[in-house]
Amino acid sequence: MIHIQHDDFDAGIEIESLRSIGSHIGAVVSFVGSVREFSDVRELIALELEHYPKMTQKSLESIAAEAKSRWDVEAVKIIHRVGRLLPSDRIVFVGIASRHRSEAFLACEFVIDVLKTQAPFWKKECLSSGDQWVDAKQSDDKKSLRWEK
Amino acid sequence: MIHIQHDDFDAGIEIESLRSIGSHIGAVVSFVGSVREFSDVRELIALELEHYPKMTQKSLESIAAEAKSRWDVEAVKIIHRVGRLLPSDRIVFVGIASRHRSEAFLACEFVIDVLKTQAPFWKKECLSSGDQWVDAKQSDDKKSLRWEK
Amino acid sequence: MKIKICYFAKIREQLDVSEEQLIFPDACDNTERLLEFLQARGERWSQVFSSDQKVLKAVNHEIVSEKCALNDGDEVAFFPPVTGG
Amino acid sequence: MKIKICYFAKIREQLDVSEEQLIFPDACDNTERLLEFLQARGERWSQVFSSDQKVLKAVNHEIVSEKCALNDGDEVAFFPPVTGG
Repeated sequence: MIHIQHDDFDAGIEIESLRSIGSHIGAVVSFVGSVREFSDVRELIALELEHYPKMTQKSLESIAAEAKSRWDVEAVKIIHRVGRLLPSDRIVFVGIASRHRSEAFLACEFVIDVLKTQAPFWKKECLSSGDQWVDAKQSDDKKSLRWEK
Repeated sequence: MIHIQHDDFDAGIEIESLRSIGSHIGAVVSFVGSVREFSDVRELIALELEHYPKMTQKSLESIAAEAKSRWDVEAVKIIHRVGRLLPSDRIVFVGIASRHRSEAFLACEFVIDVLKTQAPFWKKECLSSGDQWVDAKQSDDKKSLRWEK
Repeated sequence: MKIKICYFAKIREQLDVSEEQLIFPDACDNTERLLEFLQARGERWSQVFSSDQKVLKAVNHEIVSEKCALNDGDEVAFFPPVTGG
Repeated sequence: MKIKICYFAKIREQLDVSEEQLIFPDACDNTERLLEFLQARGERWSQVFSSDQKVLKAVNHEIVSEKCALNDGDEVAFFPPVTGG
């Protein structure tokens, strides 16, 4: 259940689809990431999301599979948008369906943390002052490292 | 942003409403809890959710306020249904809007963990063999205790 | 002093009462005294309030775990461990 | 042997190439040799691949951090640390 797409998504529909897996699903935990506007110094006009098409699907599938192997969860859904996005646009959805909530929280945070350091997406900010590639954040590396066994 | 209601809710609308707080919101983490059917021994016909009306709102408001005081989150939304629910029905929504994701994950799990041991709701299962009050789970006590300072 | 008492869930069913107004001697001004008073009502009451069954109490809509002072007009509630969410 | 090389994001812009087919001597059968080969192309290339700038590589769509053997038909990609999500 991996989708890489230009189109927008509807988190409500995704959550319902995860819930509808069966009446043994007690918990759905989801994460929706949005394009943040930088209010202080610079003005964000748009975000360009580049990816490596032949690798992206495989990379997200492997992260989802790892989440399912580590925790007792029933389903992992990942949607990641690519192309040109505007401030406040949805970028990414991660949804986990499970019997119990703890596993869903862990798996959801794991997926987004690892996606941020492993999946081949790159953000370029279109600012009023010109374009600029986003630098990887050390804090993201740290969050991802927490999950290393 | 606390609602105790008989009516159903729409997680998608809630997430959008949390996102629309502003373009500084980078993350919305949400939890949707559903009525689980017990496939093995007994058949669940319905769940009756009783609560203590004068205390419930106050109790959830205090949990939400505690979450906001502990983590840098912008908004906490809690919806809890009461009355008669059927298998697979939605019971509870917890949604957190924040600039960054880690805080949203922590606050969301905190709210649902503490709600499960502090908020005055009681579940009664209507089974084919008769009605039965649900016993509190030790595992829920443990999860809630993790958050004690 | 006048105390309102509410009972919920299994406790409400066991005692077959959901709420009552109680005129309570002024000297009996804490939850411990109130519990003794209720237990003295008979076997059903003493069983509910002194058995192994865990009973939580709230005073004016806040859960209290220790002995708690009571004042005229207070609302006390007794209920089993909560199971929402 | 024939290797396909892809460049992404900032690396792609710095080198001004998004992909190329490379006929590579059979003896040069690992990513370290390939890097040396690319660096020898000129200043711009040696800067990108030997500067402080972090460059990740993937062989056949899997990120590899160590030296990695290459075979005919492999696809190698170079890109900066990822910033999705």
